Parts: sequence; structure tokens; C-alpha cells
Amino acid sequence: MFQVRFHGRGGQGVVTAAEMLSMAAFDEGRFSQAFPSFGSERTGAPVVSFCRIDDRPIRSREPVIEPDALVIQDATLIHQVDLFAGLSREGYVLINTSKSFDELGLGDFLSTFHRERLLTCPATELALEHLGRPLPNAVLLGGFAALTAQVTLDSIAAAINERFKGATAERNVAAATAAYQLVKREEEELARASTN
Amino acid sequence: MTELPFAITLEVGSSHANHTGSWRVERPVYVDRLPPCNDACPAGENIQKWLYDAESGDYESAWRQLVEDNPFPAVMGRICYHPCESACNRAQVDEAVGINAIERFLGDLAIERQWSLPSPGVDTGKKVLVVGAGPSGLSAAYHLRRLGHRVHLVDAGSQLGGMMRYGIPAYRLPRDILDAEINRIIAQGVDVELNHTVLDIEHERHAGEFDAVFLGVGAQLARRVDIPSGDTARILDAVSFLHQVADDDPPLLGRRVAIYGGGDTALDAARTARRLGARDAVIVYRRNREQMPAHETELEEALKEGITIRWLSTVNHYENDHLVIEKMRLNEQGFPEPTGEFEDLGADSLVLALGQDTDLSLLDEATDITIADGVVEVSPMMMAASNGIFAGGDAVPSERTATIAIGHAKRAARGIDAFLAGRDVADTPRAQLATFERLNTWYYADAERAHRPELEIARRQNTFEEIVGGLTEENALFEARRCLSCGNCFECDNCYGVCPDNAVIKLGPALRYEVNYDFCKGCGICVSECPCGAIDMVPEQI
Amino acid sequence: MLRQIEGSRGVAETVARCRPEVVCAYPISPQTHIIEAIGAMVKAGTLSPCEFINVESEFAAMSVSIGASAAGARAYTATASQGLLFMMEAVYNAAGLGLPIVMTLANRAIGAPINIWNDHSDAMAARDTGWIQLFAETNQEAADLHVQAFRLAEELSVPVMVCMDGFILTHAVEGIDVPEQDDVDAFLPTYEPRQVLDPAHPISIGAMVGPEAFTEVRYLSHLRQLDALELIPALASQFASAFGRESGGLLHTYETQDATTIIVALGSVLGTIKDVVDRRRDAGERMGVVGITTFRPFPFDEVRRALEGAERVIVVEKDFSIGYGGVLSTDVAMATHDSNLPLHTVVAGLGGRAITQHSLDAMLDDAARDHLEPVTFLDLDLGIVELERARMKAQRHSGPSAENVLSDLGVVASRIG
Amino acid sequence: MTQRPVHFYQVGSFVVGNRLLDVADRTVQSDPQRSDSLDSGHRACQGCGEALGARYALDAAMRVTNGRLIAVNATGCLEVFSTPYPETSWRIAWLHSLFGNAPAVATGVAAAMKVKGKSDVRVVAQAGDGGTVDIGFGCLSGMFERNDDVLFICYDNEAYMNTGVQRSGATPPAARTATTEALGSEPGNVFGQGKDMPRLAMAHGISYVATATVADLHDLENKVQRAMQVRGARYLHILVPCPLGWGSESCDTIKVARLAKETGLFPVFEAEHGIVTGVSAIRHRTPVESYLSIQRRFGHLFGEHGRPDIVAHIQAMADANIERYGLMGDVEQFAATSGATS
Repeated sequence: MFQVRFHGRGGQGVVTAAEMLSMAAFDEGRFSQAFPSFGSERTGAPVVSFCRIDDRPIRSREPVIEPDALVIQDATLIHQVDLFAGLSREGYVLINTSKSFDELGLGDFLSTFHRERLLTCPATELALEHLGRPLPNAVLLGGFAALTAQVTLDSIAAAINERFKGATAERNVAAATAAYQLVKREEEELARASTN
Repeated sequence: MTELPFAITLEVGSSHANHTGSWRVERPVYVDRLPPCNDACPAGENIQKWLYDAESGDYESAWRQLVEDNPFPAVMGRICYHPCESACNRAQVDEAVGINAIERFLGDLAIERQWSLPSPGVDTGKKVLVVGAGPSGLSAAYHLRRLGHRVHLVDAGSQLGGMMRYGIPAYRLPRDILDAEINRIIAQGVDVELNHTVLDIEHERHAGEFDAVFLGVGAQLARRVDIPSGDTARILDAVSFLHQVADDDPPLLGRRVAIYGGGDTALDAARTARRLGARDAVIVYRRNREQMPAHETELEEALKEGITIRWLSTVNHYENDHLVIEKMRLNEQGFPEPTGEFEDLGADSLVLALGQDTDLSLLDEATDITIADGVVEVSPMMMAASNGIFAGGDAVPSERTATIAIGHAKRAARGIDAFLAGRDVADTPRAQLATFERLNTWYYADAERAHRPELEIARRQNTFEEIVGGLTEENALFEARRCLSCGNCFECDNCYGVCPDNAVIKLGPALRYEVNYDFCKGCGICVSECPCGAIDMVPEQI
Repeated sequence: MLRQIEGSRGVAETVARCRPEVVCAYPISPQTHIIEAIGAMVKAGTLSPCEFINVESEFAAMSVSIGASAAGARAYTATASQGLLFMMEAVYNAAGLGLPIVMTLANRAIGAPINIWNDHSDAMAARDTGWIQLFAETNQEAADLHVQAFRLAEELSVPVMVCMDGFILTHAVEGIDVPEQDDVDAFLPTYEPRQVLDPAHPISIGAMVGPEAFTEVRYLSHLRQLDALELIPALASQFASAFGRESGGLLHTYETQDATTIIVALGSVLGTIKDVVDRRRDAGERMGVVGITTFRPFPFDEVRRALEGAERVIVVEKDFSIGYGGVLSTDVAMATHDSNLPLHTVVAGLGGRAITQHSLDAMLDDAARDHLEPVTFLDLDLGIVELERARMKAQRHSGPSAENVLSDLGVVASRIG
Repeated sequence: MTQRPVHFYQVGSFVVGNRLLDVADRTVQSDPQRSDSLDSGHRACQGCGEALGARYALDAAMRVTNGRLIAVNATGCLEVFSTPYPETSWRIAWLHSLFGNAPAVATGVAAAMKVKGKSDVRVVAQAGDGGTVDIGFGCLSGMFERNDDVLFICYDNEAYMNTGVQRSGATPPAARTATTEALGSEPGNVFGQGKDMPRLAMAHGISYVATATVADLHDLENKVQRAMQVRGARYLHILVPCPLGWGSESCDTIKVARLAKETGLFPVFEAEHGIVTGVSAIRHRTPVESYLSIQRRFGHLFGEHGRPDIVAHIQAMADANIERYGLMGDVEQFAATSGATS
């Protein structure tokens, strides 16, 4: 079972992100489950959502406590909320930022994790570029596909198309694809760096 | 539908099992009370009933109901002083119902449509002598014919009608109307003998082998007083004056006429004098207006026509061209007494209207008859002598009006019928009076009285044209519908509608209602909301 | 067809395929997504004929349903928590009049303190209303139960409440196979009311019944619920053969055949519990689960049979009768009263607190060591409690406990789940 | 002599069934075939105005709808005295649910009729003043606002009679009830702002609002008929005196209602879409004393320790109504509005 936890703020589509990821997995014939950390979703309030992906039916309803991956849609939450709680040493982290981990002050903390599984993605910028609105959720899913390989970019695109319609869908797909490529490039750079 | 859920769902009609009548401590009961108009009518008419018929436009039924008691609707519709209207409960709401006007409307309509009176009863073989063809005599004849008795009607005059013809001026009672209603009675098979004065009733009776007698001789003798006067002074009495006018042979009165007296006859004489051309018609009366016996309505008409009145005055003597009047004053007892003050009143003639007396000389030979104050004493059924002599009208003790005379005649006819059959008259008990307090006047629409048109004063100076016109059918109907139907159910459905327990059963047109005592809780709303007070609340025997 | 959709959507589409004729609702979290979806289908004309009525309160929602049902229409509504309490008078009335209304209850805690998150306090408050109460373990079952609920309600003339955990199910996106229209039509005949308001055959419904018949009326309602104990399994098996999956019934057993410890629970938490049980069985513990689907009428015999052979019963319930204990536990104890089977109540998940496998494991470890108290509150923070107790002891005007506890906890928004 | 059309009948048109009117023009209550929607055997007190008002209104509605009618009833006197197991007094399709939900239940019935294509079946909801202005107000307002196809009838007897005459939002000032005793310096009910339900209904802008009393059947039936001729939410407020609660004589029920109107204390009018379109003029203007003094609930205002000041206050309220609604029209008009023309 692969468990993902999304962090963000109300209005950033945190819940939708988890849902779309679950749809993407579903499209690939896998079992998945997405649900929000229930609350009265007010704009700006910290929000968490979860997604589980597995090859057998998912029964457990507990929130994701030991995530295999974290998607952090809003870097400003880093020092407010215990974002990394339960994250395994094998875990993946994708942060929506154009800064580096050191700039975010996470350098030391993350040193114990697999470096190549810790990536950033300027999703809000990409969203502004493609959608004209700062909605990073679908964009980040492209990055997530690239980072974790749990789902393909195609299924992400399919989920986006299921969730959105027309131009919005197209632009989100484009943005997600851009993010996917960006993250892929990042990975290659890291790989190159590590070989040197 | 499958069988219903237990208890929470119920079938319609199930509440009929609950007889709420057991709650009752008082029960409503339908009654018929005596309307004040009926109570007050001297002719004993069932006014409420004939108005009820008239309200629905069924004038013939109304008229037929009317002539059950009075064969002179058209006449009475003109000359009756209608005590019914004085008693009418509606007077306390707005104005009395114009009963008299409707009566006249029906009477005139009957003449116009030539409705005939109910046919005479099966011949009894009995013969009744009726002396006097005035209102009482003619009415008696009518009622006796209806009872199947043969009637021989004699009168000293040359025409039928008595005072209706000779006492009441044409402007109040047109002759064609009078003739029409008289003829209708005669057409019932009344054997008439005119210009015949009965001198000895016993002799007359035996000669004609009459089984009974009705005396309707009226009061034809004018009272006279001795007034000192010059030889050229012109003095005559109202009775003969009006009689002459009725015979189209009016006496010469001059320009200034004085009338002495305070009764209706005095007013008739004065108004007649005006119509004969008198410039001044002055009534001299020894008391004041309050004490005047004449009917108020008549007085007002007279004043309208320019009649003047010298109140509290007596005629002292009559010089050749003027009267000397002595002023009177009322003492503590309200009696007039002389003041010693005198004044003159120019007069070319003096008409005495000081009342009339009855000529009872025909009774001189009759046995066991009591005569007091110049009139014949009679039993409640108008019997004057046990051998079958009955009397009515002005000849017996009572107020002297044609209506009363007609009432006498009806009662006398019933008395005679009983006498001839050798039985007593079962006196039917009168129902309780339908008083105003019992009415719920809310339900009666506001409707002012429809008045009869009147002839304008100018035209009254020189003609004997009838003063008071009749009602149009529309107004007669309107007026009839102002009746409150006091004390008698007129099927307005109020009781049926206002019962909160649906405990009043409607029996259908003319059948009225009955109370379903299984469910009547005795709340009494039907009683309160009955417009005409035709329901009583009576305690239950518990 | 299996689709990855939100639980609320799955329920809404299923209800629509049951062809309700009058749907009215008043919004309350976490029921909103259900009625929003149905409202949209009526507006779009995909659910027709149907009157969708936006009422002014839950009291009106149930009242409109009562009128519609009494007039012969298939009526549906949905609510939660405070909403259920606000309509409670009408909830009793609907059952008393025997009107087969179906209502979804998106289970949620009852305030004060106001709390929008999931537990079973609301359903328990309606325990004695005369409604049949079915609890869904998954969103698939939640959807399927509605099809059975209409059939059940209309056959017995008893209203049915389908309970699904608020947010945990209503807002969870997972694979749901929404029953196909044809299959639903085949399974669910058109509504033939036992009694109906009809001017052609006037009757008076809703008479006042006094002591002379009230007991009988109540007893008859009881008998109808006992009939439901026969009908529900029958419908479940019919449903299974018609739709090819197990849903509904009186209860589900899991690994109970050889179990010495059996956990009894209602609703979505059963999934989490089953995962825990699987792990512990791998570790050699003989442990099983009984998930109760039909809470009212309560299937005493089936529960007794399911628990035969167990040495310990642990009832995990998301509700609590203050000053008394677990509500479900009491019913289970009634079912097993003749055997003196040790029974533990574990109150968990109140007001939306996550029931984690970790906490369940800790609890079951205690049980294994026979350290489990008769009544336990899972993850109870005694420290906080003691602080507040001390505060209250110290000063009369200690302030509102809820707020005090929050401030002791610090930023709540940061809590995960 | 002025020729006037004969438009008055012997007893005006204020009686139930004037024999001089065409049968068609008489009231429903004069009809031997009337539906008797509320039938004999009910357990209402003697002289119950509510029993009367309910039969008047529903029989009229039954005539207009040719019997295609369903009635919903709130809890209260009417419901209790009409349907105590095992007997019902209703002859129509009738449903009782709760005290406060009659408007919503009626909405449900109407919705069912609509969805089943039986829109010819009309729905009436009825309640006492408590079920209307107090506990039922929320549902009523919602029904109005949605403009559901329901005629709501309030039988106003100005207190909670079923439970023993406790004060309601419709209880008039100074009236004594079990919870507003005639004690202290301000005996009886308070002089509050009042809860003018008809005007509250008008404020919803619904198609038809009218008031009536059991004292003028023609007016009441005309209003029921007009109400049934339109669709959507409609409101009819009928004053129904309660001999028990008001301390009036059982035989005076209609008289008391009549006085309520004639004094101006209970304005009888109708309104369409929030605008007053007609009033029943006062026929014989009457001082409030004659209305108050025949009810024991106002007994404390009269006699030795009477309170003329309070009576004056109530008179002022009546005068204000007369002013506000222009209740002093001429009788002709009144008769005309009462169907008095032939």
C-alpha cells in the first residue's frame, strides 16, 4: 500500500488533489481511497488530505499517519505544522516552491532522507503561467507522477480531465505535464550529480 | 384499500356513535308566536302570513289570505288607520312596514285582475237578516255566505256602503273602488233590499222567517247642540253635509266655513269644504291638539291643505256673519273650562261635527236587549239577544272605525254560525306575542320604507281626486320584504347553518326544520341567531 | 459499473435510481453533498418526476416527507446530528403513522460543544423512534442499503434510516458500483401505500389514541420491527443474487469461527478494525469481528449466535451514554446475558477523533494481558482532564471546559486527522 | 317617488339561506347536500366557534373543489375533539401530524399530488392560533415563501384552549388567561406589539390573504371560494370565539364574533399580493365595551374595580383599525360585498 498525505491551505484544492490522485490510480486498475482531514474548510486554514493506493481493497479508514509520500502545496506551512510527522525514511517529499531546501531551512532535517526522493516544484508559478490562477494542486500531481512513479502522467491527465472540463482541463494537463518534465529533469540532474 | 392501521386511522362517519345530545340541559324548540301586527289588527287579519306570500310575489295567495278575514282590502288599504303599523316591530329598527299600502296594492290588483272571492259555502238552509249595508253589514253578509247561510241585506239608503260611501269623502276613497269590492260581495249571492228602513226588528224577523239577525245600523244621527244664532245664520251637520256631497248635491257654504268639533269627521268636513271652494275652512275645537280624537295623519293632511284650527275654543253664539268664540283653558284634571275671553270669527256657515248617535228605535219591541250610552251591549261573540240577534260596528260599544266594524262582523258571523248550529264557539287561544326583544335584527337588511306617492297640495284645492296613490308592484314587493316575520319561521336556514353540531335537520321547502336531539348539545346559538324569534329554549327534564 | 466517486455522490445517484417522488432537505454538514447532487439531478431533469423542496428546517424536511408519504408519494430526505434532533418530533411521528420514508443519516456528533465531525451520538438519539436503523460499513454498502431500505420500508410501512459515517464515508472518494437503473426497478416495485389520503376514499389519519389502545399501537409497531428481522436477511440475499454482491443483512461476521476475542462495532470503523485483526491473527491471536448492520430492530439471536464460542467481547462504539456507558454494549450484553461472557466497552472516535490501528493495537494488547477496563476511552488525554478538574476544583469561575481544553492543546488545526 | 331596484330581501342577505334567493346564490351551509366536512358527534364544547368555522370553511372548499380536497390539521382543540379514537368527525381525507408542522405536511401532500399528476386535488392546512402564529410560524413562513399550493386556515380563538386557556401570540391585550391572570397593576395579557398574522402573511407577498369571522357566512364563503380559485400559498384567518376560554355564553358565539368586527377590533378584509383590496365595512359602529363586557376574560375591566383606562386603550386600538382599514364604508357597499343583490 502506498499512502500519500497532502498539505495545503483551504482554497488550494488540497482535497481535490487527493481525489484526482485516487482517480488516476483507479484508472490504472488499482484500488485507491481519498479523503480529507475533515473540517470546516475555510480559505487559508491549513488543510490536510489523504490518498491510499493498493493492489487489494482498502478497508482502513484511519488518516494517513505514516505517509510514503508528502505533497506540500504551501511551503509557508513548513514551520507551522508538523508536516513530516510519520514520514518514513524511505519517503518521498514534493514541495511547491522555487526555493531550495536550504533556503527553506530544511536542509539538515532532510539530510537523513533519500536526497533523490526530496524534490521541489514551482507549481504555483506554472499554474499562473498556464492557468492564470495560483492553483497548484493538479500541477503538483504531474510532479508527483514523475517523483514516485506510482501513477503515470497519462492517468493523471485522465483524472484531471475527469475532474475538470474544457479549457481548464487542458491547461491543467499542460501545467501538470510541464511539472512532470521539470521534476524529471531535476531527478536527472540529481542522478548526474550523484554519479560525479 | 387494505384494512386500515389500528387506532391511528379511522373511518368516516364513526363519530355518529357519539350521541352528544346527552350533554344538553336545555333544548331548542320551534314555536309560532303572534306577530304584533296581527295582534293589533281589528279585522283580525293574518298580516304576517299574507306579507309572507306577497314577499315571494305570489300576490293572489296573499290577497286570498287577506280576504279570509276582510273582504275590503282596497277600501281598507285606503281608509284604515292601520293600528298594525303602530304595533309593527320594524318601527324600532327604522320605520314600520307599510302594511296598509301593500293591502291597498293587493286590493287594487285583485280588482284589476278581477279575482273573485272564495265561493259561498254549502247551503245550510238558514236565513240571516242583516240590517245596514255599511262595512259591518257587508262583511257580515260575506262571512255568512261563506258559511253557507242565506243573507238578506237591507239598508235605508239608496246605495250600498253606509259610512264608507256617505261618511268618507271620495278623495280618500274613490267610489269605483268601493263599488268594486261591494259588488264582489253581493256577487256571493247576497239578497239586497235598499231604501227600506227597518222599524221593528222582531216584526221584520218573523215576517221574513229569519233564523238570526245581524244589526250593522251604524251611527247616522248627528249630535246637535243649541247654539244661539241669528236667523240668517247657516248651520248644518257634518253627517248630512258629507252625505249630500256624496250624493253630488253639495249645499252652499260660502267663502268662510267654520267647523265645530275635533273628530275625523270634522276634518273630513273641513277638507271637503275647501274642495267645494271655501277660502277659509276653520276648525273650532274646545281642547288642544294632544286631546284631539281625530287621527294624527288626517290632521296633518288637513293642515297641509290649509285648514286652520282654533284650539281651546267653543262657539258661544253665531251672529249673522260671524261666530263669537270663547277661549278655554285646561284645568288640573285636563278638562277645558271657560275663560270669559271672547273673540270673533268670520263665518258664512257653521258645520257641526260633534259626533254621531245610533238610531236604535228598531229595537224598541225587542226583548232582553241591553242598551247603554246609546249603543247595544253585546257578548264577546257580538250577540245582543239570546234569540239570535247580533250586532256590530258603530252600534256597539267600541271605537268607531270601519276596520273595527269589519272585525265585529267576522266575529259575529262565527257567532251566528255557532248559534244556528246550536253550539258554542270554541275560542282559540292566542299565541304568545312576538316581542321585539326576541328578534335578532342584525339579519334584516337596512331598508327604508317605500312611501306612497301623494297628490300635490295645489291640486287638492278644487278636486276630489284621490290624494294618496298606490305603490308600484316593485315598491309593494320591496315593502312587503321589509317584514320581519316576527315570531314565525320563514325558513332562512340560519338554525340549520349555525349549529356547530349539525343537529338541525332541514325538512325542505315549507316544511321548516326539526332538531336532531341525538346530537344537539343545547348551546342555544340557533335561538340567538334566529332572526324572527321562532325558537324557544326550554329546560330538559333531568 | 465501478467508478471512483465520492460516497455522497454514490448514495445520491443510488437514491435517484430508487425514483423518489418527493425529496426535501435542509443543508447540514456532512449531509450536504448528497442533497446537492440530488437537487442537481432534479434540476437537470435526469430525476423525474420528482419534487425537490428546499425547506426552512429539518423539522419541515421531515414534515414535508410525512405529508408526501401519507399522500402516496415515495419520500426521501437526509440529515445529520443537530438536524436529526431538530426534526426529532417529526421523526417519531413518521414512525408512529407508519410512513415508509427513507432518510440518510450522515452520522455526526451532537453539541455542545458544537462539533461537525463524525460519531454515532445522533443515531443513538433516534434509537427508540420506531425507525429501522441500518449502518453502512463502506460507501458501496451505503449505496446498496438505500435500495433495500425503500423496499423494506414500503413492505412493512416503517420508515428506515440509513446511517453512514459523516466525512469518513460521505466525503471519501473510492470505487463504488452504483446500482443500475434496470436492476433497481426490478428489485424495487412502485410504492403501494398501505393507507393513503384520497378524496375518493376519505379517511382520518393521525387520530388521538388514549390509554385504551396506545399500548396495542406501540406493540404492533414492535411486531412490525420484529417482522423486519425476518425480511432484512431475505432482502439482502435477494439483493445479492440480483446485484452480485453482499450488502446489508442483520450483521456481518469476520473471522469469528475460531475467535476467542470478538470485536463488535458499527459502521466504517470496521474496516480499520479488520486490518488490525488480520495482523494480529498473523501474530497468532484468535480474533474476529462482528459488524452490526441492523441496529434497530436489534438482532439479538444473530448476535448471540455470532458471539458463541468467544471468551471476550470488545464493543468499540462511537457513542456514549453519559453517566452510563456504551449504548451498543448494552444491547450486546442483553443478547449475551445468559452466558457470562466478559464484555468490554471501548468508546472511540467521539467528535471525529481518528481511530487509529495503533491505538486499537494498544487497546488489544491490554485486552490480551487482561488489563482492559470494562469501559475504556480510546486515546483519552487524561492530562488535559486532570488540568481541567484541578481548575474547576480551584475556582468556581473556571470558565468553559471546551475552550480551556483547546487552549491546553494549543493549535488544533495542526493535528492530522 | 324614486324608483329603486328591489335589491334588498326581506332579511337582507345576512341569513344563511334566504328562500327569496336562487338556490345557487344561497350559502353552502343552506344546502341540504352540504358535505358536513366536520360531522355530528364531535366533542367540541357547546357553542364552539372553531367547530363552526371549520365546517363553514371546509364545506365551502369542498364545494369549490367538487370534493377533491385533502385537509391537514395541526394539533389542537380541533384535532382533539374531532378525532379521538375510535371516532372521527371528519368526512374528508384528513391528516394530523404534529402541532407545529401543518404547513410543511400540507406542502408534502401538495407536492405528492403534483408529482402524481393529481393537481386537481387541492390541499388545505388548518390550525389554531397557537399552531399558526407561534409554534407553527416557522413552517408557515417557509410554505408562504416557497409559494406552495396550499390554503392555510387559522382558526383564531386567541389562546391555547386545548391545554386550558394559556396565553398565545394571538391573545389580545388585557385578556385573562391561565398564564396571564387578572392580577396586579396591568391585569391580563400585556399590551405588546401584537402579532398581526394576516399582515405577516401579506408581507410574504402571497397571492391571497383574507380575514373573516363565523358571524358573516357569506363573506367567509366568498373568501374561501376566491382563495381556492388561485394557486400558490394562500392564507385565511378566521376569528372563532371560544365560549370556554373567553367566558362568553355558548349561545353568543356568533354575536361575539359579530361584535369583534363591528367594534373594529377585528378588521375583516382581504388582500392580494400584499395589497389590501377590500374591507367589510362596519355596519353599526359599536363601542368596544359591548364586545368586552360579555366576555369574562375581560371581566376585570368592568364593575366596581373596573379599568376604564384600559378599556379606553382598547377602544383606541379599535379606532386605529377603523382608520387604518377604512372600515366605515356605507352599508349598501357592505350589503353588496355580502352578496345581497338579487
